[in-house]
Amino acid sequence: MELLGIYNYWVFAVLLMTGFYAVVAKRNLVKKLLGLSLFQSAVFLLYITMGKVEGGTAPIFPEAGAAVFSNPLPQVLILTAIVVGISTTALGLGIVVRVKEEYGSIEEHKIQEIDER
Amino acid sequence: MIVMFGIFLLTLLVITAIAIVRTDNLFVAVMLMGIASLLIAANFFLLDAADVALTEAAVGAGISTVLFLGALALTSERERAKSWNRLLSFIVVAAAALILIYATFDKPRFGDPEAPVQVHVAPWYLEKTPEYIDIPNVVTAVLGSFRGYDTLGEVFVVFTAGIGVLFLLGGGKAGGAVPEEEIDEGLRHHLIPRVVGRVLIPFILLFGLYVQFHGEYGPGGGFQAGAIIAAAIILFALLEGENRALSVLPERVLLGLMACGPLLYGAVGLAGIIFGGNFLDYSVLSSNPVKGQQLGILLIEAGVGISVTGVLLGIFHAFAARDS
Amino acid sequence: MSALLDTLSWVLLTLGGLSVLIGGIGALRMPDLYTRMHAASVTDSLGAILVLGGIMLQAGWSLATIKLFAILLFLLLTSPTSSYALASAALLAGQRPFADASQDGEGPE
Amino acid sequence: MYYVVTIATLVTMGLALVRALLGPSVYDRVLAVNMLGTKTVLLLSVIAFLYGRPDFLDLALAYALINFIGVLAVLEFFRSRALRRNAERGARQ
Repeated sequence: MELLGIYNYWVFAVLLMTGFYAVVAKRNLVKKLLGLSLFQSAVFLLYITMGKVEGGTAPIFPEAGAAVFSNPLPQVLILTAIVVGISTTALGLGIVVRVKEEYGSIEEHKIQEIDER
Repeated sequence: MIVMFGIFLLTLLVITAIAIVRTDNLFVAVMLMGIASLLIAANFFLLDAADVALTEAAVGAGISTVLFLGALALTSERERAKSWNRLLSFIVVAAAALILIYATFDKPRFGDPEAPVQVHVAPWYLEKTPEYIDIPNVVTAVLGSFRGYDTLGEVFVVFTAGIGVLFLLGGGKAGGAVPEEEIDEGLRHHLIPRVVGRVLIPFILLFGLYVQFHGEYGPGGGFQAGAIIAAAIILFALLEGENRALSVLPERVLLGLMACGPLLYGAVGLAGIIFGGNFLDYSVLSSNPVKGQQLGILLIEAGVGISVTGVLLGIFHAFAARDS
Repeated sequence: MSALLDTLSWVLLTLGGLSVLIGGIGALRMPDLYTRMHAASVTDSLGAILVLGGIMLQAGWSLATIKLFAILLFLLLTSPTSSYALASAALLAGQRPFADASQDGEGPE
Repeated sequence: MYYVVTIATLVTMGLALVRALLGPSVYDRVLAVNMLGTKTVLLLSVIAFLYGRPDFLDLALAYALINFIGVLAVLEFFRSRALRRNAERGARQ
C-alpha cells in the first residue's frame, strides 16, 4: 500500500522522461513537439497529484454539508497552463510549418545539411 | 477502489506515451495523443480536479487534434529519419528517470492532508472564499481574484502566442495545386455530419456560454468556455468550409476579440485603481465589497473567454488558410 | 416501488456494463476494419442507453437526470456520426470492406 | 453497483487501447480513439455518481458534445489529402 501511494509520482517520472526522450532523440520536429506535449502533461499530473487530499472532494462547495476539499491552488495553476500549453504548441507548429516551407523538410539533420551548404 | 481505477488509467497512459514515441507514423502519434488526453482528463477527474479535467476535455478533445492534423497536412505524416544517438539518449533519459523515481521516496504519501503543499495557503483560500467572495467554486475565486495577476499574465501569454502564429503563418499564401473552391468545400457533400453538425453547433455554443457564466458555481470559467466556443466554430468551419466560417466571423472580428479580451481584463484592473483600490482589487467596484468581487470575477472571466476564443480561432484559421 | 426501481437500475447497469465489454472484445477480435466498427459502434449506443438509463433511475427527478438525458441524446447523435465519418474516410482512402484476413494489413498509402 | 460498470468500462478502455496499439491501419486507431471517447463519457458520468457529486456531469456533457470533432477533422484531413494528390497527379500528366 505504501508503494501504491507514490505510484502517481512514478508515472510522472516515466511520462516526463518519455516525452524528454522524444525531444532529445527524435529528429522529426513534429515528433519533438508531441514529446513536449507529453512532458507538459506529466508536469500537470504531478501538480494535480500533489493537490489531492485523501477523502477529499473537488474544491467546489456543495449545497449541503461541508467536506474535506482538495487543494485548489495547483488546479488553478494547471488550468491556465493547459490553455497556455496548447497556444504555445500551436506557435511551435507554426514555426515547423514555416521551416517546412523554407527547407522542404522537417527532419533536423536535413535542415542542418542545408544550412551548412 | 477508486485509487485502483486511477492506477489502471495511469498505466494505460504510460503505455500510450511509449507508443507515441515509438511509432514512426505521425498521424498515428497524433491519434494516440488524443487517447492520452482522454486518459489524463479522466485521471484529473479522479484526482478531484473537475475544473482542470473540463479544461483538458475542451482543449484535448477537439482543438489540439485539429491543430496537429492541420500541421501534418502542411508538412508530412511520416517520420523519415531514425533516432539520433538512440543508445546515448536512452541512457541519459533512463538515468534521469531513475533519479526522479529515487527522489519520489522522499515525497509525502499520496493524499496526505499534512503534506507541506496542503498546509500553507490552500486552507486560507478555502476558509476565506465564502467570506470575501461568496461563490462556491474556490478554483474560480483563486483564479479570478486571489491570484488575478497570474491569470492576467497567462492571458497575455496566450495573446502573444496567437500573435506569433499570425505573424508566422498569416499573410502570403504558399499557393497549392488544388483549386480554391474545391478544397474549400469542407464536408459539404457529407450529408450526415452536416445535418448533425447543424443541430449540435447551437447546443455547443449554448453549453460554452453555460460553462462561461456558471463558472462561479460549478466547474467552468473563461478558459474552458473559450475553448468550447472555439471548438463549435471550428466544427462549423470543418463542415461548411473555411470561407463560410470566415464570413460568419471575419478575420478583423477575430483580431478584435484577441485584443479585446486582455484589454477588458486590464481595464477591470485599472477600474480598481480609479475607484480608489489597488490594481485588480474588485472590492471597490460596488458599494458592497463581496458584490464587487463577484462583478470583477464575472468581467475578467468574460475577458479571458473572449481572448481564448479569439486566439484559438485565429490560430486555426492561420493553419487552415495555408492549406490551399 | 423504490426497491423495484433499484432492481431495475441494477439490471440496466449490469447489462450496460456487459454490452460495453462485448463491444470492446468485438473491436479487438473482429477480422477487419468494418466489422470492428460494427462491433464497436452498435454496442456503444446500446451500452450508453443502458448505463445512462440505469444511472438516471438512481438519480431520480433532479437536474442530474436532465443532464444525463442530454448526454445520452448527444451521444446518440454524435457517436453514429463519427462512425459514418470514419467509414467514409476509410473508403475514400481505398480500404475495401472484405472480411478477409489477408486484406486488412494495408495502410492508407 | 457502480463499481461493476466502472470496471467494465475500464477494461473496455484497455481493450480499445490494445486495438489502437495493434492497428493495423490508421483507421483502426481512429476507431479506438472514438471508442475511448464514448467510454470516457460513460466513465465520467458513473464516477460523478460514485463520488456523490452529480453536478460534475458537465464534464461528460462536454465530451459528448465535442469529442466527434476530432473524427470529423480526420475525415476532412483525408478528403483534402486525396484532393491534393489528385491535383498533383493531374499536374504531372
